[in-house]
Amino acid sequence: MPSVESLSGIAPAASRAAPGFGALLKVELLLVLRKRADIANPLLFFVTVLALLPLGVGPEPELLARVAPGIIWVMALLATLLSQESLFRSDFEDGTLEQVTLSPQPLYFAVLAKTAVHWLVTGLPLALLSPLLGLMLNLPAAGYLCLFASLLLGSASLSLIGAVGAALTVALRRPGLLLALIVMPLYVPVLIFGTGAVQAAIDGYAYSAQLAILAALLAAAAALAPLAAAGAIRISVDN
Amino acid sequence: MPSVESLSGIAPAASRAAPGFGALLKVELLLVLRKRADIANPLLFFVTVLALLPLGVGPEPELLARVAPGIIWVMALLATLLSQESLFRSDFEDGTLEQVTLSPQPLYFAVLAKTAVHWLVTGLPLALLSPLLGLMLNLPAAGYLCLFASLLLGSASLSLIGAVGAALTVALRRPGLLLALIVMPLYVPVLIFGTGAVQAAIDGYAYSAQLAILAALLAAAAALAPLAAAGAIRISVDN
Amino acid sequence: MEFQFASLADFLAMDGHGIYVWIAYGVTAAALIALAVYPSLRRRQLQRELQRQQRIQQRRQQVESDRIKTAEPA
Amino acid sequence: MPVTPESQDLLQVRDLSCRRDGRRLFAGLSFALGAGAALQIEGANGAGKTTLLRTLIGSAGDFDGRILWGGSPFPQSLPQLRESLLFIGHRAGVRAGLTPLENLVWYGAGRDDALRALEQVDLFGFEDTLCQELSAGQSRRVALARLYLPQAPRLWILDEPLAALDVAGVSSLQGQMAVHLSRSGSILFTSHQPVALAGLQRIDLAEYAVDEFADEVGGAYAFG
Amino acid sequence: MPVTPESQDLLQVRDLSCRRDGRRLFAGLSFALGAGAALQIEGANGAGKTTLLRTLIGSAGDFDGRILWGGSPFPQSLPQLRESLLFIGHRAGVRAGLTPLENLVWYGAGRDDALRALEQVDLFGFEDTLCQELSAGQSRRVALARLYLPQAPRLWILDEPLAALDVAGVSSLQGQMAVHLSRSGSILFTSHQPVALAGLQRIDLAEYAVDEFADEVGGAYAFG
Amino acid sequence: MAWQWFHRLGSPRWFYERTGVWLPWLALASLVLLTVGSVWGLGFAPQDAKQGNSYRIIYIHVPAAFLALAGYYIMAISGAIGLIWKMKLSFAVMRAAAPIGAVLTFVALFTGAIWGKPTWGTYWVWDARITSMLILLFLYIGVIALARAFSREQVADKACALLALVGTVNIPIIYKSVDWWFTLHQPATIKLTQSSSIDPSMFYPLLTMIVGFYCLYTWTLIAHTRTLVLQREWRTQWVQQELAEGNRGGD
Ligand code: HEM
Ligand SMILES: Nc1ncnc2c1ncn2[C@@H]1O[C@H](COP(=O)(O)OP(=O)(O)OP(=O)(O)O)[C@@H](O)[C@H]1O
Ligand SMILES: Nc1ncnc2c1ncn2[C@@H]1O[C@H](COP(=O)(O)OP(=O)(O)OP(=O)(O)O)[C@@H](O)[C@H]1O
Ligand SMILES: [Mg+2]
Ligand SMILES: [Mg+2]
Repeated sequence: MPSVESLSGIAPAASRAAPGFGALLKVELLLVLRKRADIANPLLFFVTVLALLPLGVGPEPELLARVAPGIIWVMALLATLLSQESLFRSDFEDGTLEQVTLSPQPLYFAVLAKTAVHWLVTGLPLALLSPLLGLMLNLPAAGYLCLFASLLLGSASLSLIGAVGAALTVALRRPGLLLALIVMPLYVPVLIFGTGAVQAAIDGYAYSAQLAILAALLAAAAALAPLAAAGAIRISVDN
Repeated sequence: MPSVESLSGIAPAASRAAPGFGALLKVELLLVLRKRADIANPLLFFVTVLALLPLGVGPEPELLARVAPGIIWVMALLATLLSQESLFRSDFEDGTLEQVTLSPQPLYFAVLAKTAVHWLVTGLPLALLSPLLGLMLNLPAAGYLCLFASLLLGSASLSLIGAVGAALTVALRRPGLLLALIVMPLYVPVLIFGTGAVQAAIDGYAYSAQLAILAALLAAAAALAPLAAAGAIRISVDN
Repeated sequence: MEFQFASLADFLAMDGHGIYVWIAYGVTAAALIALAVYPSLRRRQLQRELQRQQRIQQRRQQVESDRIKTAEPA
Repeated sequence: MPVTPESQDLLQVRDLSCRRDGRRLFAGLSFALGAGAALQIEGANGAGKTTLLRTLIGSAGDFDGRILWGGSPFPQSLPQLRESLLFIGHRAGVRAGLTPLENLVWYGAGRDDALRALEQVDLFGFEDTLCQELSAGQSRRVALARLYLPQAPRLWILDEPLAALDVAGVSSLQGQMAVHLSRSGSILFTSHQPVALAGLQRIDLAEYAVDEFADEVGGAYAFG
Repeated sequence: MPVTPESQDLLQVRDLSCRRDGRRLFAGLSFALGAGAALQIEGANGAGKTTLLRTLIGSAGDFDGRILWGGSPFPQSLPQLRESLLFIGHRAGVRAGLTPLENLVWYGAGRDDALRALEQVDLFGFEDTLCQELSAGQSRRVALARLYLPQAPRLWILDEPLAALDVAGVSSLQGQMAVHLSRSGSILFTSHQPVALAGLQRIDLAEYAVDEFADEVGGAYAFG
Repeated sequence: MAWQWFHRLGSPRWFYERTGVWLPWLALASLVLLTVGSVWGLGFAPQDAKQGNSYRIIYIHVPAAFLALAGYYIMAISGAIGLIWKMKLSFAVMRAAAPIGAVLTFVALFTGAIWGKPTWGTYWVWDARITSMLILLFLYIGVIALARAFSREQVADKACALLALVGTVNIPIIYKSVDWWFTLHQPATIKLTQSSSIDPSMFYPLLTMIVGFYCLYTWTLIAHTRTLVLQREWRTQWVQQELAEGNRGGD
């Protein structure tokens, strides 16, 4: 019997090309872009809920202006969160996630790639659109730039934190709103500093401190959340 | 060869007991009650978002009081809606929905049973809980009863209308927020009359007219929505 | 009926409301032109797709006949 | 191998061709299925067996040709057909959140009948376990237990009924199919495995294949 | 039929018993799998075949006994095992939103190798169709195409590889398994169908069954 | 006789060939009407006493708003015809009407918002009519998003038709309720101008523009439907010929 090392025709393990981060990113992007309809959904959801709001609270401009920063932030948070429910679902159901956990490639990068793409198609457009919604809700002009900047930074953290929840709930058949429940408390710091920044901008104060904290939160989330999500995926798959 | 009529041992079609509405209701209830966690989810979602809100818009009691009816209604609407995404999904995926369309029993009752159970475990608890949330958001005392009554009536309409959207999107692999998108505009009348009633109650006016309209909307939805949803299910299954 | 403005500059300025009027007309024109042009763009896309498919078909037939040829002697 | 039509034939198919996304899968298919007869549809993966069955139960509408049930044509006769139909597809219609017993009761069976059927498919002892906790083959057996109910409808249309079954399960199912035929029921099924059934007729879809392949397939997707 | 352990054996299992939700499925299972050897796990539906395979790849942790890879025990040797593992389970790991070609490339194959593998599993012409538009057997073939890639890992663990395949597919797969064995690869698989493979060893899980059934099963669910 | 006509109308090929003749005339008519109307409205119609020159936006705002609403009914009715008579062409019309309607709704909203700045001093108020227009836009977007989510056209057609029909039942309710909403709450200080009586010298250019918009709408609807027909009848001989001819002509 030939020794394990001398097997011909069967490659040694190391030479199996595990896909690099770039390749991972590319495939995720491909999957998302192919369902073009999906991309616009969080955005449209965001706009639609915000348009329903005046129907609920009434059309007075001053009232709307006062609640605008908070409401925009809460709705951005919901849109990010709810679009994340399916982040790992189809991969789990068709067995891809199991294959990924079996591969020697660290899960970390797979999660990071998925999250990055999610932010690209959700958080980024949300931030870009926020000034328009500010306009419709009568947000004072001083707040636009800060709203945009804080959403840009904050939504990335939201995506990362949400990925942990999505990974934890992926094995459940009908997660329903469970994801929202698990993740929402973790969103609180982001929400507080995000709205704090916008409020400060409207009131004419400096808001760079809040933005710096948001950036710090993002850095921490980027380092830790994919690790936690990778662990959660292992738990979900091994059942 | 024996004639078709004289076949022995094979029951004529009519004698196959198609499950009655009561049996349908019972099975649906059983399925839902077994996943006890699922029941609480919309409720907890509702409470959590409403708790996040003061973090966003600031804690001033008067401001909260003014936006309370609208916000509570919008969030109740979201909680109902988002919990409906999975209304038909698992039945679709395991082929039960296909079996139901093949059975001689009209789909109407199957849809109605599912929707009724959804309302029982979502809309009803939401309505029951609403006074508590009113308290948290500083809603004037005059609005409690009306908030409860309007949510009770309105959430049933929301469940029915949402079922149409759920049936339309059930065949999609990743519906994401699409359901919310297509259903939310249809919710507008319910939202307007619901918040209108509460606002009227707070301002000390009679609100029976609004409640009557909500009841009328409910009657129309109960008659038409299951029909439309049944049609949508046939469309989704036949592909 | 007569031209309401004294000069072209007047016409463009419209008493200070020009910017609004011209933006409104400009965006409308752009939207309508986009609607009008889309069908022919799409049609050209379909034509290109058809050509692509025909090329693929030719190649497939080529491959298929090659396969039959190599299979026959064996 | 078209069967000569008889007046007693329940299901008749004449010159049928089915499409999927516009691509024709097969054409010119004709057969008839009488009471007490069984017909196996064969064909390679992707030949269109599932599509054919779904067309016959009225769940796929993109076809040419005539389908008759009890002598009257589709789609008018579809409701009658469905009344005496038992269909089990790739997705078996077993609700994961219910127990096997509840699943059968949901399909209209009485409790005792259901228990007896479950025993016959060798799920004795599992009747009160949730179906999501069954193995692949066991959950398939729950669906097949419907075939063992005393009031099973006249026409069985089964897509790969033997899939995931173990050896004992396969032979038990063959026995039950024979029983159904002896009661003048009719069975139409697909299978990649050989099925031992007296008087079984077979149709190979390969004989009806259309070569629209070359110019039709070719998705619009390319990596890159 | 435990095989006598050799030093050359890659995978050794000694006195293994697996559990599902606390219930023991089998006990006392021992076997060894060397290079160039194939082993088929048999057993009735629900016997625990899938559970066994998932235990061996480290995805199910509830077991007693020893598992050794290359002589060193689990779970220390698990990473090494996974490096030379190719596992295909009931859920085959085919992404419905990608084409067959893209799926293989995602698994690390080169484009040309992937095309060749797809041709070998008879998916020629479907390489650019989305997998969600393939039939049951075709999408299964996409997963199996990984076995035809030139750099396929040494140890294959396959859960019901023949399921949903047509006759031609089955014989092609058997051929490929033989090729892998001839290259000194090892194969461990389950199947309800007989597999024609020279030197194939078999283990019937029924021989290792534990009778904890009566007092353990009996879900807490009853209708009404 | 009438039925024969109806069924022939259901044939995509017949439609394609027949409308090919009409299209140039419709295009010409809309071009002329729109040019004349906008030059008239922009340069020759008299200035409004209250609003000055900004009122000239009315010449695109009102026609767009009319057609945005009418477009929804056209979409829903053709969807219903498709569902009831299983007419493929009718579905194509429905699918074509959705993006066109959405664009026109957007135009009405955009021009209205722009007009709001000089008139009310703000781009956006939550006025009843404006709000219901916004909801109409969401209804259109819902139909478009649903259509794009399905990979199979036939399913998408039926699903969208159903959604459009449900929407039609709702549109009057939505309009009524939004009106009610507006009167319930404190109205925002500003209202749309009551156009009780409009001077003929302002009205004729408006009429021209409205007719022009109708022509343009018909033309675009037909043109979009034709490309959808080409796309869907892709595999048929006549479409491939048609496209090949276009190729040779184009090069
Ligand atoms: C975003 C903002 C706006 C929207 C969505 C909007 C919407 C509409 C709609 C839907 C109509 C047609 C109603 C019908 O079918 O009869 C309309 C008509 C009209 N709008 Fe606007 N509008 C907006 C802003 C404005 C502004 C700022 C003005 C001028 C101050 C204005 C003046 C008019 C006039 C004069 C008419 C025609 C009057 C009539 O036929 O009733 N609109 N608008
Ligand atoms: N998700 C689960 N949760 C709890 N128990 C399970 C689960 N899946 C399977 N079981 C139980 O474990 C036992 C073994 O299941 P397993 O899937 O290993 O069987 P198998 O031999 O692969 O059967 P099959 O031939 O049907 O695939 C079964 O009796 C089943 O009841
Ligand atoms: N959802 C789908 N969308 C588009 N095309 C499909 C879809 N499902 C199947 N097809 C195509 O239709 C053809 C026939 O599929 P069908 O499922 O009927 O095959 P089958 O004979 O049942 O195969 P199998 O033996 O694999 O079950 C296949 O070539 C496949 O590519
Ligand atoms: Mg099939
Ligand atoms: Mg198994």
